[in-house]
Amino acid sequence: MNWEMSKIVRTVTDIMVVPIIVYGIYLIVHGHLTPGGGFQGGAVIASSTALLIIAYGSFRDHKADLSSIESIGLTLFIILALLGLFLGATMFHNYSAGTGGLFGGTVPQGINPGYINTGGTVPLMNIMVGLEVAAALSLILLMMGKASDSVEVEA
Amino acid sequence: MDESKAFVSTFLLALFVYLFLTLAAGRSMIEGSILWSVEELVLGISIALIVGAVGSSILCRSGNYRMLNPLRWLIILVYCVPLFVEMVKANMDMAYRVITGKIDPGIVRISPKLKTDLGITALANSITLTPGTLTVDVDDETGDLFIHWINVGKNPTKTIAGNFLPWIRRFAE
Amino acid sequence: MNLSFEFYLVAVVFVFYILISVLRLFLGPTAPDRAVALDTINTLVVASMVGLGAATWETLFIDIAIVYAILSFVTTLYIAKYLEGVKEG
Amino acid sequence: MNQWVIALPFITVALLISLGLYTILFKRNLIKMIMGLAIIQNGVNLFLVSLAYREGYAAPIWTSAPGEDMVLPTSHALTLTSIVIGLATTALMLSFVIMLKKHKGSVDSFKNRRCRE
Amino acid sequence: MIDILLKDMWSPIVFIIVSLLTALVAYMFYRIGDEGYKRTRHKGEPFISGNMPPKDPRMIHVGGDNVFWGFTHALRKYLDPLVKAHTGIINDYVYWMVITMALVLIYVYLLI
Amino acid sequence: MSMDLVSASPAFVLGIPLLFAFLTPLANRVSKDLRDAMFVIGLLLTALFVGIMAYEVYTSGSWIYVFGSEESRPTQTASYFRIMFAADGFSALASITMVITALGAGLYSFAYMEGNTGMEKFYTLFFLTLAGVMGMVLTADLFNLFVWFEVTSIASCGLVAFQNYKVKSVEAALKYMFISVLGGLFFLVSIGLLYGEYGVLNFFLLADALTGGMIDKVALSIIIVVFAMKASSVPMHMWAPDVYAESPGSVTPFIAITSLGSLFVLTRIIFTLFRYSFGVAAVGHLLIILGLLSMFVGISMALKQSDVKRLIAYLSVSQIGYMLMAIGVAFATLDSADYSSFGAMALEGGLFHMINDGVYKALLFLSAASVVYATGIGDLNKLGGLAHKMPYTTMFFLLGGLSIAGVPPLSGFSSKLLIYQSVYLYHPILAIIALVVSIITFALIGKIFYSAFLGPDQGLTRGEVPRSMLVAMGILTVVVILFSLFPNYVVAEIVVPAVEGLGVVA
Amino acid sequence: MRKLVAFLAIMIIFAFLVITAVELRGDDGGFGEPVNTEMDEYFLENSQSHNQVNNIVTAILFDYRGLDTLGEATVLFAAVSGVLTVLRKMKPVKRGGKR
Amino acid sequence: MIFTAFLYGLLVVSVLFNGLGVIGLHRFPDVYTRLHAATKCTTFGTIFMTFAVMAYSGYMYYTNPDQTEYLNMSLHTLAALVAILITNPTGAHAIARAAHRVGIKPKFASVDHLAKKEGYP
Amino acid sequence: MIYFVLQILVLVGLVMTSLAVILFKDLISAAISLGASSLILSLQFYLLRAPDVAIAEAAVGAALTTAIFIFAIKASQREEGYR
Repeated sequence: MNWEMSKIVRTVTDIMVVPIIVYGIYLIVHGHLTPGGGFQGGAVIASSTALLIIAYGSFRDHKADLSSIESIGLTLFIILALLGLFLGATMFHNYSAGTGGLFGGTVPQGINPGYINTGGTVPLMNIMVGLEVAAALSLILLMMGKASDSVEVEA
Repeated sequence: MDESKAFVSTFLLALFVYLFLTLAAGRSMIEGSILWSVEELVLGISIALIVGAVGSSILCRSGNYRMLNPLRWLIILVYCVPLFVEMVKANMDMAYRVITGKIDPGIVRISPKLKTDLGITALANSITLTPGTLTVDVDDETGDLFIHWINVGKNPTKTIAGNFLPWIRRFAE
Repeated sequence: MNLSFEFYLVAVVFVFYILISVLRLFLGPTAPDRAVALDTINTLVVASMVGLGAATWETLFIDIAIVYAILSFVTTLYIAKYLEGVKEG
Repeated sequence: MNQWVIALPFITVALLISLGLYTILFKRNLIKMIMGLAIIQNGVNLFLVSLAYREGYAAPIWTSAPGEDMVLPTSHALTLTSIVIGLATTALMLSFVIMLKKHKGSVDSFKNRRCRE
Repeated sequence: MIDILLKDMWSPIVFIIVSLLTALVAYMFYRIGDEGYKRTRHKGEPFISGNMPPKDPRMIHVGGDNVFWGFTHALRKYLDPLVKAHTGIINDYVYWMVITMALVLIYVYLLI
Repeated sequence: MSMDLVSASPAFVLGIPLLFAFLTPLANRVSKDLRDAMFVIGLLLTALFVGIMAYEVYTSGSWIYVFGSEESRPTQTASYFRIMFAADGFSALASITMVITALGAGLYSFAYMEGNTGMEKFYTLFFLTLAGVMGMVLTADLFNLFVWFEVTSIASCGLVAFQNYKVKSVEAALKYMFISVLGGLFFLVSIGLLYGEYGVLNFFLLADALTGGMIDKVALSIIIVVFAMKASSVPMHMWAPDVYAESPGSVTPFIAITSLGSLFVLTRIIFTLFRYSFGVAAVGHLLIILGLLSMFVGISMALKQSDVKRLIAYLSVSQIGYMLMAIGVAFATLDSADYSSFGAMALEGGLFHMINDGVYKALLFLSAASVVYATGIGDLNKLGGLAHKMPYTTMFFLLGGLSIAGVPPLSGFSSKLLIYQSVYLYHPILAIIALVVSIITFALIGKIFYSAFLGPDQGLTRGEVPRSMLVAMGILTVVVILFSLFPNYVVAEIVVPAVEGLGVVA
Repeated sequence: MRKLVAFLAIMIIFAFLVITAVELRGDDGGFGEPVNTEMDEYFLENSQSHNQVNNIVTAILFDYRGLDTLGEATVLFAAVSGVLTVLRKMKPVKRGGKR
Repeated sequence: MIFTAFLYGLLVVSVLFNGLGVIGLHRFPDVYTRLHAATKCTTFGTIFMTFAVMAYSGYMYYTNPDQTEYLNMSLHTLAALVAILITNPTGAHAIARAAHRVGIKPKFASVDHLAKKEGYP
Repeated sequence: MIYFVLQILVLVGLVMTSLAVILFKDLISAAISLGASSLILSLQFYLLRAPDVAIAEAAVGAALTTAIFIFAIKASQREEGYR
């Protein structure tokens, strides 16, 4: 599928990509308040890649960069998890909830409107997983899109 | 110069979308109001910076910075009114055709003579939403639109696009 | 003012419409027809989601409708682009 | 009898799983078989979410929730995991199929039997 | 000594010692054999059904399928259907799994 | 700052391979040497933490590691709602098996995979498979088990299809993937059933809650079938020969170890979850039937093979049968006095056979891979006379082969002896069948040895395989010899704690 | 014959699934009325005090069952590695013989 | 009371137009005309649905201004509306173009300028 | 009660679309049906009060799965026939 779609589709794609990315990031960083989180937001961001691939046919090959982003996201995720272990508790312990640092606020019990500065490690992990998922799904789409174009190869 | 323009426009769009989505949610800056909290604003600005860096080459691919003028956005908002009126008419017409089944379709060519991609797109989408017409294809060089018209009449360019063209020229050209 | 029941009723009607559109999915002689049916289902699903969100007073559910409205577009484009490249009898 | 009506979502799950199994066993096209797997995945996801449902309760999110009664959250988390796993497996299997096709092969499972006996 | 025996039955140390002793005894028997024995012309050459051995030593080797040919040939009535069941088709793999699952479900339902 | 490395070793056993897997693509961008060095370091670190965990288990008893709570060893019921790892004798045994094989296969891969592109993906997938297997055998949570099950399946499928220029590899990977995903979905159904009925996912809480009703029966049946399938038990074994024969030679033992891991998991599930609520005899009989079928069909199919790796694959299927039979006998006698007289011995034999099987099968597969590496041929009809040029490989193969055939004094004999004795007391026929299968296994090893290594030199190869491959096989050989020489020690120190870890002390 | 057996097997599995679907949770509940909700109630009550998180599903995903999420991300990572592996450029490596 | 009636009116219009769209989907003879029905009517119906929700939640915010989530809901519904308005016609255009390129001719067409375009299948 | 009716209607739609996946010989139509099936499944998740899952299913099941299926069909063949 290495040809461009019509001008209308391309223009709409250009306009839509930035709001879609922002919406995906919104889903990620509000993951601890509203439905959403790393996976959903990452998938939405990856759908912007899908839009670009489909509208322009060929997309510049960011394979190595995307792979690095994926690795960095996962590495930071597991390091965040292991930090709980090194800080005296166990792996995946939420050590920064309610301590007042980054995302370290406290929430009132029960129903509340939701404050962004809460959650401890949970929003951070959300962001890392979001990075990973967005990069991974984009990579899958890129690879499969490229593979669907090429002709048969002899072994 | 162009790069900074592109960055600024992308930044503004991203910030606008983010602030729009988080308006009236969570703790507010002033107790009881609908505004954002300080953390939210900081987060929004940093996100907009990132998105501006990543997405500026996509949003401003055409190199058209006319939309940075706020007046044009106002015109778009005003344009919604005639569009809505046209849509009401269109749907009355559509209801009539669905119920009676009287159709006389055909594909016609119109030449709106618009220059920018945004204008062509806006026109095409408006046409698709309104009286018995549907954009099938677009000529990439001349910007001519091919319209599937459910009840073919005379002078297609004027009949189909006549109401929209002045508005679109105003905000997109 | 509580219009929950009315919104529910409207949603039921929309879901009923979806079922009718699924019929077109079955019947549609060509693949573009089926794509049209899918498009219709998309729009109807968004509409019923918005209605249900209002019915239960959960703002969160509107977010899903937004995701839907965006992503159904991607699906439609993929199908359309595939069909563009294929000749049909 | 009442129990049969109430258990309708679960019965739908059983139906979906059977439909998927039917597709896998009786269709020869590999892509169609993977679609059968996707149907089974849908059924299993529906099953997991149905387990969590409580009549008249709200979504398990405290942000502006209508009340304190919430449906069970655990199986939502399980289902999320399962959905992503489903996507990953589907993508990998489809790329295997693409590779098989590229080796001047076919996507018919009866033709792809070079390893046997 | 009991401790190093596997369930009072088996000890590799003892086994190795015993086998070494046996080898020693065999060697002693070998030593008292006839010293004056000589190899004749055909001793040590392969015997293939009375045919003359081929000139090229590579041809002497017996390939994999021929090693237990008689055994597998005698068992062919049992082996051939078994081999035929291994079709290499994915549908069949799933088929066997589903059938096993159905049988196990019935078995567990009936017997427990 | 009270980091308790020993308590946290189960987390590290899982975390180290994962961390290195994630770092490998980054290291590849820096330099190739760093990537290779990280591969070795990661394997050695994993082995180190497995050692720490096993040492702690054997010296001061087992414990449970809770993820995410304040304290690592649980003191309250609420901790059981979180995911936990069981660090007991059983998981120590299993992870020791895994890590030995991983070390052997990993070191072997260096020279064997030379010349392939995209090696960082190979290392990544290798680490991921290792992490998945470790998670599978360590976890004490049903859904977590499912997740690591999928990780193992997907990563090992990637490994199988690594040589994507071979169409057979891709095909085998697709088959393996397809059937594992289907099995995983059925497993998920049974998890859903148990969760829906009892509301918990932890093994220990679930074991207390189970009542033995209809739901439990269906869930148990599905779990048994799925894990027997992954362990390549007949009649769901058909993927195994394809995958073992077509995967890159250096990782074949590692892929075989994933099916052994499934067997470990099956053992743990039936012994901890289902032992209190079921007619255990019937389930034991089911396992015995599966085991007998595996032994017999596996060895029969092996008779007809002419490809060396495929033949060994069928041998491994028949070996799985031994373990299934031993576990089945142990489980069948669990409710009666027979357990203390011979059931425990059957369980010990089965577990001992598992660790033996992992090691000597790895040795066999690696030496078969050496043959393929040196000659480029896997067909037994064309091979011959390799012993002249490859003396070490011949020796390694002979050692592994005699061990798998159960020839005294090698390790395979010790474990098989335990199985024969106990199974004979349960029913003599079973022992006789096992003996017959063992004899045919010996004959088949003789067939490979004769047709590939003996005979006049055919000039198929120039010389021995590279030294690093020999070192890798040498490590495994040393382990086999150690297990052969000190079986009593191994049984007393490793296998008996494992039996205790299953919670079935007689 | 083969098709008949397969069909029968599917029907048996379907029957067992339906029976379990109806039997699930016995007479106390069914669809929409779960029993034995101790674990979930614990999560519902404590996620705010433990993690300061409003969205309980996220709290479960990243704290109570964080290892599952790590595994899930790992699955995706493995799948991407697999896709990259399978779809990379094919370059056969010759083995063996008289090199 | 009047406001409730207004909301009822919006809902009825929405149901009506969506129904028309679905009926048109079955009644029209070919892809293009079906697209007319499906896109226009359902978009229009959905617009009215979102209007109803926006009016409803806006009214609730108006009556109790301290409950900001009502306003939030209204805004998010507006976002959904904008997304629908941008994507739906574009999707319809893509499908129509694909159908024409595939070679599906419009039934009963009196004119077809596109068919004469050069270099077109 | 009306909620239950809603769920039943959605479930019927789900089964219908899944059946369509099986019945179509044209793979692209089957992929479209699978997309519709995911869509309706997501609506059911929505009704079961699982917004997180609904978003994930919408993003993953409806958009990305369909996309990769279409890529695979493009790379292989469109008809289900035995080739």
